[in-house]
Amino acid sequence: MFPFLTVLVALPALGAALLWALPASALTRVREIALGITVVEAVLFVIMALQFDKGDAGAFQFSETYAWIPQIGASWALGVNGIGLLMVALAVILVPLTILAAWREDKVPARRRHYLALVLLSQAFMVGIFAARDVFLFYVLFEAMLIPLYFLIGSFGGAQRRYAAVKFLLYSLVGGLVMLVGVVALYFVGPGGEQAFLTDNLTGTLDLTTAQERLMFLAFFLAFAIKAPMVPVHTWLPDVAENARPGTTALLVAVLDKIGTFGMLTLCLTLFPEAADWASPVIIVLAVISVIYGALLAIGQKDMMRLVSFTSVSHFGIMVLGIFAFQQTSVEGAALYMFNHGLSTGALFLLVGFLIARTGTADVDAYGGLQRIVPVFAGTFLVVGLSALSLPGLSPFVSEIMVLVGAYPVAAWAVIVSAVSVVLAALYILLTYKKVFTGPAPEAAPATTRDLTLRERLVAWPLVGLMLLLGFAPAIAIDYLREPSADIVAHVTLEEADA
Amino acid sequence: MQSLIWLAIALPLASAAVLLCLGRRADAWGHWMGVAASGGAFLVGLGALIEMLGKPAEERALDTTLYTFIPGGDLHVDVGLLADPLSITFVLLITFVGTLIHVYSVAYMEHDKDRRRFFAYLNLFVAAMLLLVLADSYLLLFVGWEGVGVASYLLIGFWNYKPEYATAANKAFVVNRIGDIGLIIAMGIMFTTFGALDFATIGELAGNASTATLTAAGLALLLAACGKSAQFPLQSWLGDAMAGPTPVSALIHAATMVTAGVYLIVRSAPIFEGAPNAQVVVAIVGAITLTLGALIGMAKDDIKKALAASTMSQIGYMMLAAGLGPVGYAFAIFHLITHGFFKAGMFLGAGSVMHAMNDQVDMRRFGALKGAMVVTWVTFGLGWLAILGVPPFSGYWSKDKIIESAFVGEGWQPWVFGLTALIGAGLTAFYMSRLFFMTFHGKARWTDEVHPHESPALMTVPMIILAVGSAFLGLILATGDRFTTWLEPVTGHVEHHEPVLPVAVIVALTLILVALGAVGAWFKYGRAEVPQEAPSASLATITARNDFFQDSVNRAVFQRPGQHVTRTLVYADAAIVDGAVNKQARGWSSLGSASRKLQTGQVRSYAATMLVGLVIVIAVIVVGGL
Amino acid sequence: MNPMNYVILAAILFSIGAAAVLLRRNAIVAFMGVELMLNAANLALVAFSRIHGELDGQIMAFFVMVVAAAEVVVGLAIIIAVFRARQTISLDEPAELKG
Amino acid sequence: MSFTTPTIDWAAFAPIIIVLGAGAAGILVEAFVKTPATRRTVQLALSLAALVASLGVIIAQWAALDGAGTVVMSGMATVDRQALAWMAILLVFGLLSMLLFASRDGGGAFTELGATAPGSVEEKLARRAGLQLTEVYPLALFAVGGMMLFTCVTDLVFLFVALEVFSLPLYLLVALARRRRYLSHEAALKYFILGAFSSAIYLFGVALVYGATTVTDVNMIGTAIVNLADADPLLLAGAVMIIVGFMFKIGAVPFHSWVPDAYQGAPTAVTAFMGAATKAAATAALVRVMFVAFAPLEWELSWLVWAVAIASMVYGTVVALVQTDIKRMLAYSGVAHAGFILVAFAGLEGEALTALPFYLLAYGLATIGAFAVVSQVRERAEDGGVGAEAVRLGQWAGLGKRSPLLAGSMALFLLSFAGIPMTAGFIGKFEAFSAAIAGGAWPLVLIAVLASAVAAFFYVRLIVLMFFTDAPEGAEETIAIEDGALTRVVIYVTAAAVLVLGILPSGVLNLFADASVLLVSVGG
Repeated sequence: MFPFLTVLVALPALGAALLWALPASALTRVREIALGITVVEAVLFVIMALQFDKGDAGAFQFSETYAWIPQIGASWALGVNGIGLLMVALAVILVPLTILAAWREDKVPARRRHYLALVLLSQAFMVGIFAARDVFLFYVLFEAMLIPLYFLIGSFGGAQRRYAAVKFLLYSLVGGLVMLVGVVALYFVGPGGEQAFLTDNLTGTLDLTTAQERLMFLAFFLAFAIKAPMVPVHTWLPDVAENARPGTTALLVAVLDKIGTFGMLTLCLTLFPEAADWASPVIIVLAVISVIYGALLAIGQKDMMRLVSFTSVSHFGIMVLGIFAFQQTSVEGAALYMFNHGLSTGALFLLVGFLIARTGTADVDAYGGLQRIVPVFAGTFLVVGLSALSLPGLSPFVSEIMVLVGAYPVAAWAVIVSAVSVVLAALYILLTYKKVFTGPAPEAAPATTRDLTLRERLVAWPLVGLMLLLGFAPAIAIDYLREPSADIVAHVTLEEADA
Repeated sequence: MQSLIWLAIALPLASAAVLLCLGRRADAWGHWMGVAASGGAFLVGLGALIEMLGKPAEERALDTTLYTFIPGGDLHVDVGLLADPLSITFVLLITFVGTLIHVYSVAYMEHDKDRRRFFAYLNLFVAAMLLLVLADSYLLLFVGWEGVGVASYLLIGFWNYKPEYATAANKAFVVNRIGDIGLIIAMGIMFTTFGALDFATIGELAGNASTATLTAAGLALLLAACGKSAQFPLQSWLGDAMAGPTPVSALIHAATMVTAGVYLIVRSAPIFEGAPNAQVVVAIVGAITLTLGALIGMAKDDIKKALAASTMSQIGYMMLAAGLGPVGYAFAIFHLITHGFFKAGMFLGAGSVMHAMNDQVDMRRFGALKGAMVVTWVTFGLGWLAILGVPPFSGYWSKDKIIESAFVGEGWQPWVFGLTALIGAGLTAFYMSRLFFMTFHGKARWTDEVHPHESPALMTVPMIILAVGSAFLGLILATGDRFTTWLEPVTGHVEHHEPVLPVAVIVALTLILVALGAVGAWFKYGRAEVPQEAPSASLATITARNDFFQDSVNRAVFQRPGQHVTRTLVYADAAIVDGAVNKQARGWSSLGSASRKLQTGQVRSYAATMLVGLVIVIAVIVVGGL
Repeated sequence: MNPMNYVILAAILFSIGAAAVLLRRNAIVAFMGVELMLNAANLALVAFSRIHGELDGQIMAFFVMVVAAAEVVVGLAIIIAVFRARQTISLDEPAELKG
Repeated sequence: MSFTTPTIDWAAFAPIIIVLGAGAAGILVEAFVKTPATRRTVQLALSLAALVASLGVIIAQWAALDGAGTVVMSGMATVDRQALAWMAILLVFGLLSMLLFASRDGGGAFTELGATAPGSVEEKLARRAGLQLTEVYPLALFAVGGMMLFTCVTDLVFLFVALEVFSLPLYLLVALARRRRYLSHEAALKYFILGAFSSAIYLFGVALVYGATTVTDVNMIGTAIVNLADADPLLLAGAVMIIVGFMFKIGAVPFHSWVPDAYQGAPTAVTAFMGAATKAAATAALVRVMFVAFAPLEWELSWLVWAVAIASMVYGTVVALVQTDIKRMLAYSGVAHAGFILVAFAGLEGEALTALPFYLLAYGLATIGAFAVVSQVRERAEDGGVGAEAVRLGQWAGLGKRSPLLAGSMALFLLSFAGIPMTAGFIGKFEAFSAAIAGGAWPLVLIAVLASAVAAFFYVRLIVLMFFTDAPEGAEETIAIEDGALTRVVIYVTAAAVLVLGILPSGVLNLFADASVLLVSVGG
């Protein structure tokens, strides 16, 4: 069979290499080349996705397993189940849009080349991570991905970008390194051998003492909690969001941070179910704190990028709540939320980016009355904003309600407290909309305020379209998630029954 | 047509989508498409009604599954539309009144350059509202529920270049969302208890659930209803919502959306049946709101705000009725229908007046308009008679029944609820008459630049149709208990209960109070001079004028502390959560600066370090090894 | 005499040598301290050789002496180079490399 | 008492003999080839040829060895695959360093005439005469040869000889910097005094162990210790002193003091060689001593390993945080790495035998590469010529723009030091941690990862400077970037190696896995 996943990983990586190798004379076309690569990637993905057997969404498909470093038990093993497929889809969808969004960001072609190459490199890592069927491979990509991101944040962006980049890297590294201890330990507690890290060989076969399992769970969880910014290890995100380029932030929050929840879902729960069960009360408390805390802080922000990043903290809290409620519906909801949040927040960051591109500031107080000047922009922003507050008809709603309703049977109090966030979400989105778009039009409309351009529409509207599609027909996505979620829940509950 | 009822939603939804997507290109004809979409939906509803009337009563309900919405493992939700007498009643109300208001808006919004967008929003609202009432599960209902919320937000803030209008829109949405928490929790409870969210399953299984569970679910639903229907304590948004164009007030904030709470309670009858305590709370909320609304209505000089207060009060009646249980469900809906007609009619009338008076809303600058706008006067007058409950106009048939039902029961409840409803009728008569007389009678207190004139036919025709409905609909539907029988498959058949007072006494008392109220108003506002500026007034009046200081209370209790919390958290996040990490990082650096002093540069000290290290190691290992 | 005493003597010599390195500022003297330490080790080797009743330790001592001689050559070369440059062989003087 | 003349398997020693022989031949070249330029060419060719030949012999021996090895000189040395692997690593380091030694960037790394005083008339004359210090080639060859010997010797006294054979040339090399000669002298003096001091400690330890066990052969020591009834303080003290001798060479706290000063003061090419090779050689010897001779003392000595490992990681890391001199920062990073190396010793698991060669190879390559990069960034002298290396951190600001390949390579080396995946350093770290966790030392590993996280900060800081900070005004005038062909070759080769070892380490790991059996080990 055609090695779809390896090609999907290799293509953008080679693309990045190609961009760096381009002669100076070809640099003017660098955007088109980069975009072309991502479009080819997307087409390949679609061809693959069409062959995905929905009826068997719980199983890894398009599996490839090659020996990589057999001495330490690592394989180049890729494969996606329904959840992985959706996550790869997210990466494949958002990267070309980000490239398109950044079309006019750099005046110097050489800088443009670096930016695009780094974006392509990140895409390769993202696809690889979501498709990894080997814990070691997952870890390697998980950590290696920090590097392009680090350069993306540190080289392109606002005044404090260096601080933000270092902060991002160090936070992630602390988590990643602690996880490394867990990964290493996995080799010794697991079956060992040349395929010691293959998830198939690890899932359900680990025979750990309680203490071992808990420690390893915590090692993995810490890394994922930092990535999926959970309070109190979230503070890197607002700084990054404020200082990185909106496109970078969009990729980071919309796709990359999902690795945190993805890891919790596919590694923490399946490898260490008993420990997950043991830790779940505390994690649910943390999740609920994230939900409310993030929302309250979002309300208190003046910088729109920071604001959106705090909303993400809140939303990630809901995902984590769904994951650690261990209910079929809540887990499905969380998995779906990972995808939907990517669409919604990605679009929101990119739109704020378009605003910044016009006026150079993300400060809400610098704006006002834009609806009359740029009605299409305002409308698009409003729809995307409403998706962020989980309005029915737009996809995040379905996932949020699935988490809240699904988690209710086991964590009623958590759901009730989290439900307060629907009010807070209304506040932070609508207050922002009000400040930026309503009110009297500014006296002299700045020359830079032009309505959404064709290019910008091409960026924002596909996302809006997807949100609407999945808002009205979420079954399209849920069909991919049901079986994997059921498998995951079965793991945890089986262990519970054993205990 | 019953199985094609989805068309009723699809038509306005498609129209809204087209209008929004095409933008200015649809400016020329967009409004008419909006009207057509709404009208089409009405025809679909009418067809369904005719089809249903042809069937025996117990076979009238039809649940059509369109497609699977959430095909989860545990939670399965379909996009299913339930066309039963209750929902079709709503469909007809929404589409009929809605279409009239669409037509009215064509003229009313003629000079607004964003008229097309306005129609898109109106269509969006109609679609969402129809989804709300046709949904066969709480989840799908919630979709419509939020949909009308957002349509309401968009329409209230239609002129959001005025900051206070934008604020009003936000307020409406946010307060509604507080109610939504209730619906989410209710769904959580239902999913936990019944494993499903559709009405059929829940109706079937509700009997098995514990009272405590049902009470919790009922109270959560009530919270939702309070938000949407502007019931105490979530009533504060409705008055501000009058910022929207008047047709919006007529359609959304009088006739349809605000009644969704009542619909929710009635639809959740199986839950409330097992939760008598929750029912009582519903009734209490209704009673409080109806009084509160009436009191506020008496003090408002803004014609739209007075009408809004009246709406609140009338919905209080409906809530009260819904809280009485099966005995009141049908009357709650009945009143909802008649109220939809007469209140929409009066709002359109108010719009017509504003149209004539250069968008002024202060009734103290109105007066004597009956001469200038006869049609408006007459149609408004019919609505006025209807809301007063003067026989044989519509309101009489519905409201009187509610008052009667309120007197049914045992213990303190019939007396409290009954008397509240009774006195409310008197108050209603007073404030509505005050409104009517201040606007149309007495002396003209117009500002200089206004030249009142009758509105164009596009506006008056809908008003006339609604006025006809206000006059006769009640009579038609009440004759032979047609309406209650029609609803029986949903609300259940109830044996007639005797009120604690004889019916004749109740009717008589009601009429007397209404007459007193109206006459009192005539003397104070019809015959007597009305000052152009609001006179300084008693504390009670000021309290009512200020909506019982609800905004101040909200500000003091929620907004200010909330802002403080937010500000504190923003600070704490930077100083403590982030600060701890930064301090820790600085700690490492200081540790480094301190440690590097050990590297003195003196080779002899290096040797000493080595030797000391060696000696310690040997000491520990040798001594430890012995 | 108990050959173990030689070992003790060796230990004492070793300590004296180490003390010289730690306490003497003059590079040559410090270096002599190092040589003393090496010779202490030699003494210990020889003493143990005697205790064990074999020759290995004594042969080792010869190896060490050769190596120590080589070390002296290198050491003095460096010390002389430093002296040429700075006109001093104080160990404390060059202390620019620190921290 | 009768002597049996030991039979010496010369063939087994061939790689070492080639290198040391070439060193001796180099001395003759010094004597007979008069023109400095020719001499340099001849020396370089001779050195490279010797190293390559030696490497070739090792490959041949490796292929010929069949799991077993050769015991040479009645057990005084053992040429097994473990030793061959280390030798190969050292030869690679030697080859790369030799290219750096030969590089003429900024006038070359070495002074014209070591005997002249800095700033003296003689120095100027020597410079004008175009003299070149070509003795460095034989010196380096002796050092490499001594180190190779160090990895295969299994007799403690012979080890001492090997130790001195490679240390003495290094002391001299450190003193021979072309620029900043005062610092170079100071570094050499300190390195020498402390080196000699630690040699003496080591030797006294040998004497004590000999006293306690009657033998100096590592294998026999192991057996003897097993047979000893209870812990002999003489033996313990001796063992500690021996290990301390090696820890000194590795640069572990508190025996690390020479590292920052020597690294900073030495000519950068020598620092590169020293940083990579000394650590590797000392680790190789420590492996043999720990795994064979003192394995029975594992329990007693584990305390030492843990304490020193933690101290090295923490101290090296926190002090590196506040360094402003790049060479010194890398030196402290080396101290921290000494700690990571010791982590692999925890538990004395067999995994360490694969992990350590890989770790040292990864570390050494990155070290040589990093110092090679350092040698390319120069201050401009007042006369406009190229001056000393620009080692203050601030001077590297904006390097990424001026020379992306150079800065990119440096970033790669730094990331490898930090143990970021896809670099050799990560696999090395992974292997080292694996060995420790196999030995149950996960708390030690946890401390190690936390130290790595803190350490990442200073590596990253340099990357921030190079890539995210704009060069200050006039940097072009004050900072010159050299483009020496030989150095660039070294940089790119090491960078590529770091990447390849990070992404496809399988082949090399296989080699080291084959090498992970010690021919001579306790009980077998």
